[in-house]
Amino acid sequence: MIAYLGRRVIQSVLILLGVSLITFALLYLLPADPVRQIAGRSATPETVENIRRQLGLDQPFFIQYWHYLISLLSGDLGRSYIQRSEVTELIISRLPASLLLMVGAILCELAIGLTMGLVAAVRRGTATDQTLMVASFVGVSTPQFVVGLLLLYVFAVQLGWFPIGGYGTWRHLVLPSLTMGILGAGWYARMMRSSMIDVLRQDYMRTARAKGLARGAIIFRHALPNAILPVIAMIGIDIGIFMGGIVVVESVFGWPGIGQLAWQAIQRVDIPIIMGVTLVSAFAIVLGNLLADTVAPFIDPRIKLR
Amino acid sequence: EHAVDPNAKPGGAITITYKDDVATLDPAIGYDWQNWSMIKSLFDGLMDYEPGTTNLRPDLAESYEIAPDGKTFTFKLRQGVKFHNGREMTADDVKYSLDRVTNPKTQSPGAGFFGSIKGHDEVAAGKAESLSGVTVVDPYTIKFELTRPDATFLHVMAINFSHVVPKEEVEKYGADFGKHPVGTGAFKFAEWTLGQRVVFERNPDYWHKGLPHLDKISFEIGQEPIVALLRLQKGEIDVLGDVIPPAKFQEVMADPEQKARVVEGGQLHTGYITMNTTMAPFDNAKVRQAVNMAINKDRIVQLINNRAVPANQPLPPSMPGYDKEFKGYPYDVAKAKALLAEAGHPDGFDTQLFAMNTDPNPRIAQAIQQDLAAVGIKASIQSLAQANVIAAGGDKAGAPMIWSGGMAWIADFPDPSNFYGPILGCAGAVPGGWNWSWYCNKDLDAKAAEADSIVDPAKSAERARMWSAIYGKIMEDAPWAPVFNEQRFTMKSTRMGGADNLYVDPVHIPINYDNVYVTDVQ
Amino acid sequence: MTSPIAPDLPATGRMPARPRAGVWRRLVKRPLALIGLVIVAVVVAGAVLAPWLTGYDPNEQMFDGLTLEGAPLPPNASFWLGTDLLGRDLLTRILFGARTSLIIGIVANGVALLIGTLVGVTAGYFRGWIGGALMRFTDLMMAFPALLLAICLAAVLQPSLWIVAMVIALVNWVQTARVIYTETSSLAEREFIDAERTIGASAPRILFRHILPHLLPTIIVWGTLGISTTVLLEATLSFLGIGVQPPTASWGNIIFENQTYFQAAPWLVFFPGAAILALALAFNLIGDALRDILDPTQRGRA
Amino acid sequence: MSKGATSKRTGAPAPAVSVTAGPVLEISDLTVSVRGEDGERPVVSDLSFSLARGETLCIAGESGSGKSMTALAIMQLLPQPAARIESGTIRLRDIDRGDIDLAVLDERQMRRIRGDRIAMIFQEPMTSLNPVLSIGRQLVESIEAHTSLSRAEARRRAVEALKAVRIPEAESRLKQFPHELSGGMRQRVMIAMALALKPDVLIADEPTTALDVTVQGEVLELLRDLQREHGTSIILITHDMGVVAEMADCVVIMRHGRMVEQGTAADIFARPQADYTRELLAAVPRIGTGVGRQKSAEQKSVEAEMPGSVAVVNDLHVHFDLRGGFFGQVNRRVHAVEGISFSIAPRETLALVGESGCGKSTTAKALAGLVPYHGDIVIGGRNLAGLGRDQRKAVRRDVQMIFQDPYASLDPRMRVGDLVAEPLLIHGIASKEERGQLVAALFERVGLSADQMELYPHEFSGGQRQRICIARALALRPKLIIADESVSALDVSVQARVLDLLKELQREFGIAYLFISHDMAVVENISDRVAVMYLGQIVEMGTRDQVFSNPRHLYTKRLIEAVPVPDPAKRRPRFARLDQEIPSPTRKIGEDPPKLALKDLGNGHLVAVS
Ligand SMILES: Nc1ncnc2c1ncn2[C@@H]1O[C@H](COP(=O)(O)OP(=O)(O)OP(=O)(O)O)[C@@H](O)[C@H]1O
Ligand SMILES: Nc1ncnc2c1ncn2[C@@H]1O[C@H](COP(=O)(O)OP(=O)(O)OP(=O)(O)O)[C@@H](O)[C@H]1O
Ligand SMILES: [Mg+2]
Ligand SMILES: [Mg+2]
Repeated sequence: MIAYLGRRVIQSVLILLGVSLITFALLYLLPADPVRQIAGRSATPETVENIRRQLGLDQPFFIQYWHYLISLLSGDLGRSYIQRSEVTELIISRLPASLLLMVGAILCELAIGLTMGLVAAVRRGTATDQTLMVASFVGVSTPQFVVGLLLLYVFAVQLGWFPIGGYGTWRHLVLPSLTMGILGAGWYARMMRSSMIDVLRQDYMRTARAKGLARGAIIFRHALPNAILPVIAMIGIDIGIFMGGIVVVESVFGWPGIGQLAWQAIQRVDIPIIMGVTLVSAFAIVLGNLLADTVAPFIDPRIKLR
Repeated sequence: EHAVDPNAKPGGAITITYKDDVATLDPAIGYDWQNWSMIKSLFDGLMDYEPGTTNLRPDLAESYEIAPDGKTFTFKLRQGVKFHNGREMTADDVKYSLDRVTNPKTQSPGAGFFGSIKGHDEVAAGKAESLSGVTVVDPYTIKFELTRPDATFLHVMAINFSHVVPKEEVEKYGADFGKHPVGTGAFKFAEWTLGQRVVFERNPDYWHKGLPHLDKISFEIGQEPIVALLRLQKGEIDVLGDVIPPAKFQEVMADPEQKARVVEGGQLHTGYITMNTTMAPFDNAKVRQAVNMAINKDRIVQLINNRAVPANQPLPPSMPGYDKEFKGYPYDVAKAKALLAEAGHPDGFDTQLFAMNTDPNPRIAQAIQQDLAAVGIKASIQSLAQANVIAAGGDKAGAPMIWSGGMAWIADFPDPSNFYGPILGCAGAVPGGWNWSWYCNKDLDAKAAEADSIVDPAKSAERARMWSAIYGKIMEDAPWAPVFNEQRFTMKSTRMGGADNLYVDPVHIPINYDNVYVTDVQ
Repeated sequence: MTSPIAPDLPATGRMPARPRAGVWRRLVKRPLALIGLVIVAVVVAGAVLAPWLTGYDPNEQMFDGLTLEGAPLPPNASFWLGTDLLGRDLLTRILFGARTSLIIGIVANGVALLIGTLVGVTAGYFRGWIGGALMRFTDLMMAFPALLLAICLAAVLQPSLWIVAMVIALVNWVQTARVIYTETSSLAEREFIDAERTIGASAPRILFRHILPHLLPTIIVWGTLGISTTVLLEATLSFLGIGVQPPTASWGNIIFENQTYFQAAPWLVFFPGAAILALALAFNLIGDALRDILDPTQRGRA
Repeated sequence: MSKGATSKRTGAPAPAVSVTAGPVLEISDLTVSVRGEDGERPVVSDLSFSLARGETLCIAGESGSGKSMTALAIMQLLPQPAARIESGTIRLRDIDRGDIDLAVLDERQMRRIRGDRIAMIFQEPMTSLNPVLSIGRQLVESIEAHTSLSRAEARRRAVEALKAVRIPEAESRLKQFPHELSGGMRQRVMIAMALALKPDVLIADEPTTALDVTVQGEVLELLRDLQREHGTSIILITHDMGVVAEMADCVVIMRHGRMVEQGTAADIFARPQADYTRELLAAVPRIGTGVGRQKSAEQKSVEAEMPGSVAVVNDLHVHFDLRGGFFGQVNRRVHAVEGISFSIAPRETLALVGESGCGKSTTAKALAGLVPYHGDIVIGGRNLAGLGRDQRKAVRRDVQMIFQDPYASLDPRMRVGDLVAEPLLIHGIASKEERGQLVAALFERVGLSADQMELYPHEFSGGQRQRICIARALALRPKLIIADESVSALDVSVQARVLDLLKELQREFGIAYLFISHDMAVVENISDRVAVMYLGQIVEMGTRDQVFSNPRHLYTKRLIEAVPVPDPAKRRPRFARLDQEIPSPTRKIGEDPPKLALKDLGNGHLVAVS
């Protein structure tokens, strides 16, 4: 176990290095000059060059990357070009909110998606099944902005059950998590249905029935753990997809997460922030996958940590 | 001290929302419309404007003197003004602040405004640490020597970049001063929860007795304007920091109760199309004039729910030097076609139109595109992030046409010269510059310098006439097609009090924090 | 041609009496699949025949398409689905937008699925360094937040429809690859694959004839869900100015341009949204039916 | 459901057995049909029999005759939605509630019967346990489902059940997962699970088919023990007449979904009435009867060493490396095959026998090129090690393999006709039409009809599937066929036919066989020479006669002893049970297993000396 984790950590570090190099290269190639933005519209060309020199942006690519890596080692992600603050500080201040939202969203997607998938698989071919599958597609196909605003109108403005955006208590968390969860739930519902149908065909399901177990026990104890395996792997993958939705949802609900930070940084080509957010997300994704892979053997004892 | 609204009641707290993060509150660095007026409430400069107007008046300075040659300015400072940390502000602080903002290490986007001060070039080049033209005569007197007469200098002393900062605090926080601002302003900084909230508190020691009225202002950050409007409608917040979302504008204006809470006003803004005068076919003035005639400005104004007025010259109507008589180019498709034919493009040509990607700019670009198509010009749209458009504009071979919306010129200070230098003068027509039409007319540069050397306030009308002439000449060459001047619509809660012009203050966007008040305090 | 190696058994064998019912014939016999096929046909026909189906130009901003205050018009007799914020006919734009969205939803999504499947299958079947290298690369790609990667890629390259399609394909194959990899590695352990190898089946044959059909259910699930996802991803990219450039319509960018108006002008979001949903659902219906038809253990199921 | 069926039941002939108590289960006029692409067809028709308390009823019959379907119908577990009970009644005699017709019970009511009153052990022990739940959990839950025992009590009961099926260290096994147990152990767990609730009826569907002889002996003994202790009635489905003779009180013979004959075991074996029964009994391979091949007497063992050998294996080693440690380095190794040598001459059948896990399949896979190996494999005079890819492909064509599990070795998504045609296609033999005819001929040759070419593997019974595999192996007319437990899953008559077929093909085309089996009777029947494997090494090798009439190694003796005799009169008293599993071939790196030396006892009869 320790050995396995050790190996995975080394692998993860290599992956993060790769991510940083590729992102750095892409940003380097970007057709926008951050220095001009820093220097402002009244700056003379000399001032611009001066600032470029100070930021080390006149250096060749690999030297720049090398410097970046060196400071990365001490946890320094550089200073934002636009906000002028430590990227590390900016990210740390916003990370908890995003993580919270992510956890909330994952719980929502799992709760909604798995239930839908399970019911659909068990009632395969019936009207319930069809309805649920259409619903899952509606979830996947509706832009999150619209979902978010709709939920906000109904549950916050009209019914007043939840606050109109903001951050702090669990009541603030409900609507944003739900908004993000509805999209993911569609995916999980489909995956779950598919894998559940497969499991229901297995010999051991017949054994379970032959033992005279109750329907609930058959489905939840025998089928679910087997069917959920591919879904677990999906959670690891999911974290990467999250970044897309988090931007929209955070801004609709005024959620102070890194999605908003990333969005503003992209708009203004604030390279240190983009780099930082990418690395942090990559880290989260790698961690998520590691977690998924580590949890899998506990659900399926046949899987060995390799 | 200046007059204070007699109806104002002291006390109370208000909440304002913004979509975007507050970047920094360092006066040497902050340069977007959002933190611009926030900084103005935390810091003071030697000069300021009367609330709700563009009229200059002394602020930290009690009085000033201009030498007859217009090259020496001497300011007498107000005594007993204290920084939020309790120390008294003196002339040394003023000098320190200017040395700091011009020092390249500060990386201030406003350093260029101080180009006329003696010694600026040495400091900018890193050869000197201190501006030789700024002298502390005594703790309450400071003298500026300029290399040339500069009529805009008093405005420069009113912009944020020249606001006074205490050395010890700057050194304490270093690069993070922008997150821990300490100034002399009406409000002092209280709290900053990154990504969520910035809170200002009344400065009890503010030199201007009776100001500010409010005890506390909370800026809530990161909320979609459409949601912020919902909260405003529910009475949860007091002022919408961002513009009223276009999707909701008509709903608001159709409801008399809500409409009553919207204040409309002009602003020092012009939206325009630049044409790269160094690129064929826009190197031909006839083509540029044709473009000017091809644009249906009324239709574009209609598209943005009539939230602007059509423009025919670079300067906005509320700017001194605006030429009311000037008729500009009429909307005339036939004439435009004829001009194009004269220029050798009877069948039009293909080109590109760059625009920023936030609503409503892509829409406006599409309207322009259709207008151009009507005279045969086939423009493909490049709708990009702000930074990319700016990069393309600063590249001589980058962008044939740019719609300026979203990045457009909101004046730094209410002076006609502010629309010239970096965006129409030769100085801006350099790689990385902001003169996206690459228009460089040495003649006009000379005329502009001449106008700006008229320092005597008594001759300001003459100076304005000179600027009108300059812009008139520019319009003949037509490097731009001015499209509209945006109007401001600020929406507030019912409890907000104060004159309307405080809510559309031309230099304080969205509102003048120092002078507004709430009506529901005892 | 008789081969000397062929067993010289008495050739008394009869040819099978029952002709195989073609996949297509079995597909159209299922009502749900038929609905799906009809929807796809309608969308494709709409996209192809768009210029002849409406009297409007998709990019023409009509004077009578806006109110005096600049508000779009709701559905009415002359504009069946209403107009958009520039006074253009929404129906026409949706018809023309189908072209873009079909390319993104089917071509880009299809390419992503193809790459994902190829990488996943190859890595899952060939252990050793090829599989290892492919999977490490997949892990690397997966570690990128998808949207950020798309944005960076699209910004570096010049935006155009095909570039956007390519970027979407490049970003979206990863998850599929991961899932397919896991399934392939377990399939490769199955005995019938060994059996194929003993009769001398080549690797491509095993991969395409024997492993691929088993992956079909997964591929169908990911493929159909991918339609909505990619169409909306294209819109996000457009929104950031790195997608399809205006005034070219796509279902996604019609929604994104107008999503803030979903209360003031709901038709602007509803109709293109319904179009995306219908397309995705149609493919799902076809996919579901195909999966059952191609899965012999499901024969006899209605 | 037809009403007529019920009334006819009373007229059904009562079983000729005289077991004291009345019948617990009575089936009358059961018809089960399966819906296919072209309508429904019955797979069990008008089946009637009854099961008395404490009795063992064996259902025998050829593969595909509907044995499993009958069992599943009783349990109401027919494959959905394809199969259904069309008519008939299944009466369970209940002391408290009188008769219940299981055929009309709904799922809820049926749930109370299953496991509690009727339990079932399935044909596939490997896949019938839930892989993600511990043994304990699976046992305890079925106890909890039908009793109101506390968790601790249920656990105690579970341990008891495990002890009853003679699982060593029962207590600690509860925490183990199915994949950690061998096939035999798993089957014992299945039995424990079925018996934990002391059901009235136990249905065991080929419970030993997948197990090797020694384990089979143990399991059968176990069933008998348990029946003695609890008085359970057992329906034992099998095609092994040896098992029938050993176990049955009463026998039902089925064919094509219909009952052919019914009677006591003694009657059936001594005085079979139906032709089919006689045929079936005649087909049963009997050990020591010498009905083997006439030729074997004059065959000399030297023949094997001749240069004309189809295959020569010399010092074959197959290791599986197990990874562990920080960098995933190899730290343990499975010595699956540890230095074996043999050769096979044309027209010769070499049988490889031994317990489960001794390395038989691995040897076969090495020969078929499916696992990397050390040592030499020479086929048709060419050493595989020195060949390029194309040449290897050509050589490989001469070696074909028939796998242990016919279902697993056929791609379930291909039509069987295509599967059989595939080797021809790959090697570019014959045109499309000719291929069709060749395949049809192959089908008929292995006893299937050409019509069935259009079906998919899951639509066949186990035995039919195996015939498909044989047809497939034959398609290339190989010089050597490796048959890995290929007939174990077949019913006797088919087995006999397949064995005949194999022999016939051998005569005709000179095919050599490497015949892997745990059924010593079959081995004796078909083989020329026999090699006995134990823990990856050969412990005894010689001609059939040498090994069977003069077994020298202890292990060989044990194997022969374990074979059930197909004669109820000659029931063995008790079979000595082995409660542990066989030793593991897995060792740490560097710890190589000791190498056994083979001694020639004359005429090529090799025996390991330790
Ligand atoms: N799921 C199914 N769908 C269609 N036909 C089936 C299915 N399962 C079994 N059959 C058919 O039902 C018939 C009876 O099969 P059954 O499994 O009862 O045979 P069996 O006597 O148990 O044979 P074996 O000894 O090989 O297990 C066979 O002809 C088989 O082809
Ligand atoms: N891929 C593998 N990796 C690790 N160990 C393996 C592998 N394949 C087989 N083994 C081990 O090698 C040994 C020999 O297995 P093999 O399948 O050859 O046995 P067998 O004699 O055919 O048994 P059975 O009668 O049960 O089929 C067993 O201990 C088995 O667990
Ligand atoms: Mg069976
Ligand atoms: Mg084996």
